[in-house]
Amino acid sequence: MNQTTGNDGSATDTFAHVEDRRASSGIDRDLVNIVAVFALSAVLILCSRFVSPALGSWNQVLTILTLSSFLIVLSFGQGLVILVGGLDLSTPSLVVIGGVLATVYGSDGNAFYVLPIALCVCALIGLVNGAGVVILGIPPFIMTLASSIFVASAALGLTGGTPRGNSPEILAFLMKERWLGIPVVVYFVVLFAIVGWIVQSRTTLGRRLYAIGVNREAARIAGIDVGLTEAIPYAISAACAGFVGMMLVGYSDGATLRMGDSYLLPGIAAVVIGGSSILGGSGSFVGTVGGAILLTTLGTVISAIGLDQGYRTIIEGSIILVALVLLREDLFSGLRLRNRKA
Amino acid sequence: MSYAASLATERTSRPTLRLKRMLSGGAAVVFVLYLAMYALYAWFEPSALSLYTFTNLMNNSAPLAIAAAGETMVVLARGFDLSVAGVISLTNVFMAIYPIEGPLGALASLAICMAIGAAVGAINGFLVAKLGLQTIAATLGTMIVCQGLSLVFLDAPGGYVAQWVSYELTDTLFGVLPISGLIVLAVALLWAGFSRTNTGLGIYAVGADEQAASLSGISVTATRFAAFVGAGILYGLAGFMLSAQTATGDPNAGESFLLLAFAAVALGGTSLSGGRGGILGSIFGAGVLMLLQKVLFAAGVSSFYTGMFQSVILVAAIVLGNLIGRTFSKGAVR
Amino acid sequence: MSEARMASVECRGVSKSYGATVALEDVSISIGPGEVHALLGENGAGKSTLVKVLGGVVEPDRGTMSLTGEPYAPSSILGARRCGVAIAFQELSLLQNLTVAENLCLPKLPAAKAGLFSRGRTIEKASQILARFDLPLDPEEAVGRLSLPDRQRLEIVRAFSHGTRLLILDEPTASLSDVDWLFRLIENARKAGTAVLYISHRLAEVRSICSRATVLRNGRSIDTVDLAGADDNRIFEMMVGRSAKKTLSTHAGKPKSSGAVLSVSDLTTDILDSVSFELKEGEILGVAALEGQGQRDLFRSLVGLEKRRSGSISVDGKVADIRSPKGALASGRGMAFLPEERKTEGIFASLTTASNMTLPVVGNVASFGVVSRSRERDAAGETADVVDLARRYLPFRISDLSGGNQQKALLARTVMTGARILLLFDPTRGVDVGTKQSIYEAIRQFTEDGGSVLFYSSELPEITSLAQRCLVLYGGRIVEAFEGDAIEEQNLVGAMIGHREDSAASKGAYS
Amino acid sequence: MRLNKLMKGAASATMIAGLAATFGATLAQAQDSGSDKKYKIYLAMSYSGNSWQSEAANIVKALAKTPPYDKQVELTEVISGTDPQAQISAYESMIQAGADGVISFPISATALNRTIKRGCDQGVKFFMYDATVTEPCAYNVSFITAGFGENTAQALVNELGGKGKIFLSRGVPGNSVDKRHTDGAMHIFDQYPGISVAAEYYSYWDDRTTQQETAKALAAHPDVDGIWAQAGEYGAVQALLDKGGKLVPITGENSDGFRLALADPKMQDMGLKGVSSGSPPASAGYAFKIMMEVLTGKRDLEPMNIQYPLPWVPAADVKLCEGDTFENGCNVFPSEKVPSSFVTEVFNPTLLPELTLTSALDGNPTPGATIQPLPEEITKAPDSPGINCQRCEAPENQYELTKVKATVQP
Repeated sequence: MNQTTGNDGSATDTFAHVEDRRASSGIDRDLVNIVAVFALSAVLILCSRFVSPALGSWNQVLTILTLSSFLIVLSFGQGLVILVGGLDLSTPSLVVIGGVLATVYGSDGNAFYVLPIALCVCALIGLVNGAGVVILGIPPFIMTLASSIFVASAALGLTGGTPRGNSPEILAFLMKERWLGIPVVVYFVVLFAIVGWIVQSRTTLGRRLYAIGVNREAARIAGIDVGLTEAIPYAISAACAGFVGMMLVGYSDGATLRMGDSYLLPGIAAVVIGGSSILGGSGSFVGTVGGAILLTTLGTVISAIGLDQGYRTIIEGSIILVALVLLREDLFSGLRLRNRKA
Repeated sequence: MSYAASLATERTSRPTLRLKRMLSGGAAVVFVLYLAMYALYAWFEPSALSLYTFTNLMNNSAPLAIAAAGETMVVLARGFDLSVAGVISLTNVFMAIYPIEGPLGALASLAICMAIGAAVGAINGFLVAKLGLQTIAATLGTMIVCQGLSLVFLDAPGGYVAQWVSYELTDTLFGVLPISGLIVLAVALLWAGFSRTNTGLGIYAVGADEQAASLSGISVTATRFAAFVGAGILYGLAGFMLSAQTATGDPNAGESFLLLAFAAVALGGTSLSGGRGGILGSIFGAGVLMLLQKVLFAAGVSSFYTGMFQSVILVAAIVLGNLIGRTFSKGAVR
Repeated sequence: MSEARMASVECRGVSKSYGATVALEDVSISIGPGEVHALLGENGAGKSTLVKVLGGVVEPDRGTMSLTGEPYAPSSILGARRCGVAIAFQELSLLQNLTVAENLCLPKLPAAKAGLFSRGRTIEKASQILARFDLPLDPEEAVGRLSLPDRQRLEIVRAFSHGTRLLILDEPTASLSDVDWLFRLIENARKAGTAVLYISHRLAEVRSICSRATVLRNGRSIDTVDLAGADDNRIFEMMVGRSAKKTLSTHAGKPKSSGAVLSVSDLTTDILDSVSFELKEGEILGVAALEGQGQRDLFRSLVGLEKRRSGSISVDGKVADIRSPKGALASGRGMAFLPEERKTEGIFASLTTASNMTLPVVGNVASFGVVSRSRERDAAGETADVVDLARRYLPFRISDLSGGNQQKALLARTVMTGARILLLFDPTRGVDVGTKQSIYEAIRQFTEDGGSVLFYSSELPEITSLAQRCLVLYGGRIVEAFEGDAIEEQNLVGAMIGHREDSAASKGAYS
Repeated sequence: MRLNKLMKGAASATMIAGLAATFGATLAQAQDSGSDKKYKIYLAMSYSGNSWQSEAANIVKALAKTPPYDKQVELTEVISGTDPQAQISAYESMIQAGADGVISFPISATALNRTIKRGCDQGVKFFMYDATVTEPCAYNVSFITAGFGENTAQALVNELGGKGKIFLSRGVPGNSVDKRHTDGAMHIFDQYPGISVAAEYYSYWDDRTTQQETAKALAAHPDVDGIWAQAGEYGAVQALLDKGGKLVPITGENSDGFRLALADPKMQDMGLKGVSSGSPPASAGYAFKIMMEVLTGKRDLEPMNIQYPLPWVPAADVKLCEGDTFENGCNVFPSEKVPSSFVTEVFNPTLLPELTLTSALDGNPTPGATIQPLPEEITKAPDSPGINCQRCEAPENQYELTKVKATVQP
């Protein structure tokens, strides 16, 4: 059979040409989406000059990058969970546990072993989430919500409500110091984004997660250990959330029991705005990073507008909606879906 | 085997089939759970069986039950609707700053609340069904806008809900039937009717397989749109009932409903990936969530242990439901 | 020839393109009343698009259509239905969470009072339809619980219930091994004057029921021929644009060794009943059965997807406790499974073809967990050559490939796992002639290199030409085994319909 | 102790252990009711997740264990979450369980009213601390009406010399306490045309949020001259430190970190000035003691709004405590003893002499301490519509300055 290809070169070539275009338009779409997210952030920063002349500066960019670091780290884990079609609602509590363990046990110069152990504890909690979802078949929504409540209660019992201790020095260094005029955490975030992107898009693990997210049954038949693999994102997500807790400890020198609350929805929103489907199996971490930066930028610009909170909230929501319409996957993929089996 | 003969053998097994379907549906499991928890509650706290306690429990559960019912419509059509929090806040604020007295006033208020919900639902529907945005993202946007609007209208808790609404709707009918319970019942009945319309069936179809639904002649756009509008109307009703209970306005009133509504839906056996479940389960799911606190209180669980117990019981309930469901059924049933 | 009478359906110069992609160009086709007209072409030739244009799913860019002389331009699938045009889709359009009756009556169920539909009348109407088309299904059963063939029948019945003027059947026999029922229905419709557009890769089937055929290639209608006057070679040539090779080769030689690499004894599941057999090194072992006789359970239980009740599976002489496909891969020389449903069990639509192929062994093309793109490309490329899949498709999303190329990629995936035992469930389902040849060649090559293959096919000629031995399943049991020249269609059919069996416990056989 | 609690937590993870504990608890209750009559008091918290909330709860718990209350009180702590529905449900349960008194941090000023009214009708005493309700049958014990907003605003204006760009770091949007504070502050700021509010943001009374929001505002207005903050003020200090450069005058609430910063000469050199004032967790203890006096008949008091004095510690008055309580006028603890988010105003030598640091941190009574009677006189809080009364008028002089005088004229 091999020799028959190319007998009728022209016809097959035309066909191949046709296929080429389709495929390339698919790749373009992902890229366009990511570029669009970052471009929108840039436009927002530039437009913010109209709000205040001090905005749009290099310093503002650094502030945004610093503030978005929490969201970026958090949404990496959340993104992996969403990639396999789950959802992790336990992140706020794990932010707290990470922060509490770091301050309560890690402030006396023994951070070098306390922090890794604390991250492992978080990952273990995440693994319990994963086990509940995979083994017991509990919907991720309920499992992670329940473990969130449990962990928050445990943290309350553990600390009596007031986590004592201060930030370990290493965390203060990460969040507070500057190197060559740029906050250390900005270097960290760039590194994290690259590593995160590699993990999600270039590793065997990432590949398997995509496969499970796209088609769980096919992944099982293809010989992937779906159960174990599906639990891993929950562990990673928990560890990421725990690390965000530590970053917050370094940032403001101490932990409180409610410091994770404001990260739940933005963490999910960053992933979705970054172009991933909430149903799993698509998206890229670079897009998520863009989503996180876009949301943080929006917050920065909004808070500089001199209006009542109500109006500012309305503007914020409207801008999110407009951004979504502009970033609409549909614009690119609507065609693709229909001509797929042409 | 002839057609008629084979059909005859099939028919004999139908009643058992129906029973299996009922038991495998989430509603039955969560209903049993509700009864069991109520029994436990009554055992710890005999006055749980009094009309007064029951009415209070109904009043307390009704807003969440109705909100969860609305959320179910969107979830069935494979979506997430975060705007539930925004609509409840917005309608609650409306009720508190524009009280309209008397039974007719209440009716007018109700209509306006539902209209607000329907309008937000229509915007969601437009963004999702027409523009193709992801449900969770689009409704996040509308939720934030609604919260902003609530703050614009009422910048701190306050205002007074019409007396008629706050007294009559939390009372009992003929001294035995809690009115809020009757309203929840009415929602359940309306749903029973709606699920027997073509649109209602379409929601299940679209939630299960959008492409197949479209090839079967169902308008996916119109169905999605209807699901969001229907959900919005129920959120409006939930906000109305919440106002009746709290008798005042709070621009953040809806926030706590967000996760609870989803939890109630999931607890009620509706699949969060669409196409399977129903609002009856969600209503009992909401009931279980509200009852859980009561049971734990009555059992003397206090302080931070409450949270631990809540989460463990939540998980145990789902696992139990799965087990029962699995025992009685295999394969996908509506 | 047909110009004499008024055509029932007529398409003139229909074109449709998506952006720069031309799906149909200047396609013309004409079907007379009561004619069963075949539409032939390779996967990706534009058949599905033409079907969708005719069915109102997509609107053509140019061209006109007419139905019994009147202009026909449906704006939706419902519009087409109102004109008496209906489609049985290849990728079934049934809703698995709804009942048989609801599926049949969608989107408007028979009304009761106050805008509600009536359950009773829905069931009644569905029962009538089912009875009319002789399909004994329980109208209240959820479609998700039906077997794949029953779902396909339901899809067909639904189309028949709506298509009074034009009936389009897109690969209606893809999962039916018994076509008599369908042909009876088509015959009835034909007699009633309905035009039927019949799409199938099975030329023998097409010949037995259709009078004329229109061939599509690369989105163009090449020609319409009288089937009686065109031999297979000529049709093949029109479809692929080159002359045909022999379509099926004769039996391969004897297996090289007689050592059993896979032995199954007393395998019992919910459906299977004490199945025992051996697969030898270098052997192609066929499984023949009517649908629903347990072949699906057999394959799936071998890789742990179905629960075993009793019995044992030994690979390379060692008892293997296989609980998942992953476990099957790791047992002895390894077993890899090619599943039945390409779309739901096979492909990962949004991943590239290369990634789809390397997925089970992605660790082999990675260092420290990071996948090397070049190594992935090379590895996938080598295997792509084995299954005759053009390397240029490797970086494309697999959903952009035609069904045949997808199937090649999936076969390549099982080969890439390094497993020396392949379990292929209907590997040529719904693929075109050219692809079939490539798949046969790959299977043969694999066994010549010492691999072993267990395969089930719904097409008997495949089994007779490929298999060195053949098992026949009936009612969950192996009722016969044939070897060498004894593998003939007649023998097989005799065993398959279970005439040697006294028990009448037939599950899927229709009287 | 902590480990012990953790172990308990782990144990209760299993259903079996959980049920066992449940039965145990009921049994314990049954035994209790056999002995002498104890007052059944419920501590109804909305949530317990920040230092303020847990300190307030801890001092109530500590007082309940201090003789003679340890023999008179059966205290049950209930945490219902940030959801008004849940707190309503919790109140209902308490009323049903025959509570004698409920001491509570209410989540809403208005939503709980009807439930409270029902409770009052059944003879339950409701004491609200810090946050208030508008139901007249409840006792409100709070500092809210004591003029935090206007006094701190005036102090800031004084520091700024009557002109400059300022930030408002507010609390929770749509919250009545936040609104009262901000209205008071704006009443002052509006009098000074030289003062311009450059940014106004919500900190949710949390250090981290304050720090992040302040950082965002600083990006837009790096040239800010002063910050008026509600709780979370230490975050504002940190945001300024993160940015580098000078500090500016900041008024805020009572976190230990902020007070230490105010007293730190290094910070003062960088430009930090200000006042520490605001919400004292001690009001919970005060409320509890009044409640006990009313219940035990030592005091005859109709439901009313009781004002807790506004803490007021300008930078110059900050004094480090050597021991575990406020002695000799000290009012801040060294950073080794408490986290920076610790709210210092848990002590009051006159009203709550029973308490020490361990009471606030762990809820344990001070060894040897006994409950001391409260001073006879209590301060009635002025009406504040939507905060402590429903259909009422605020007095003309509601924004009158009490702690500070205007040193600059508009």
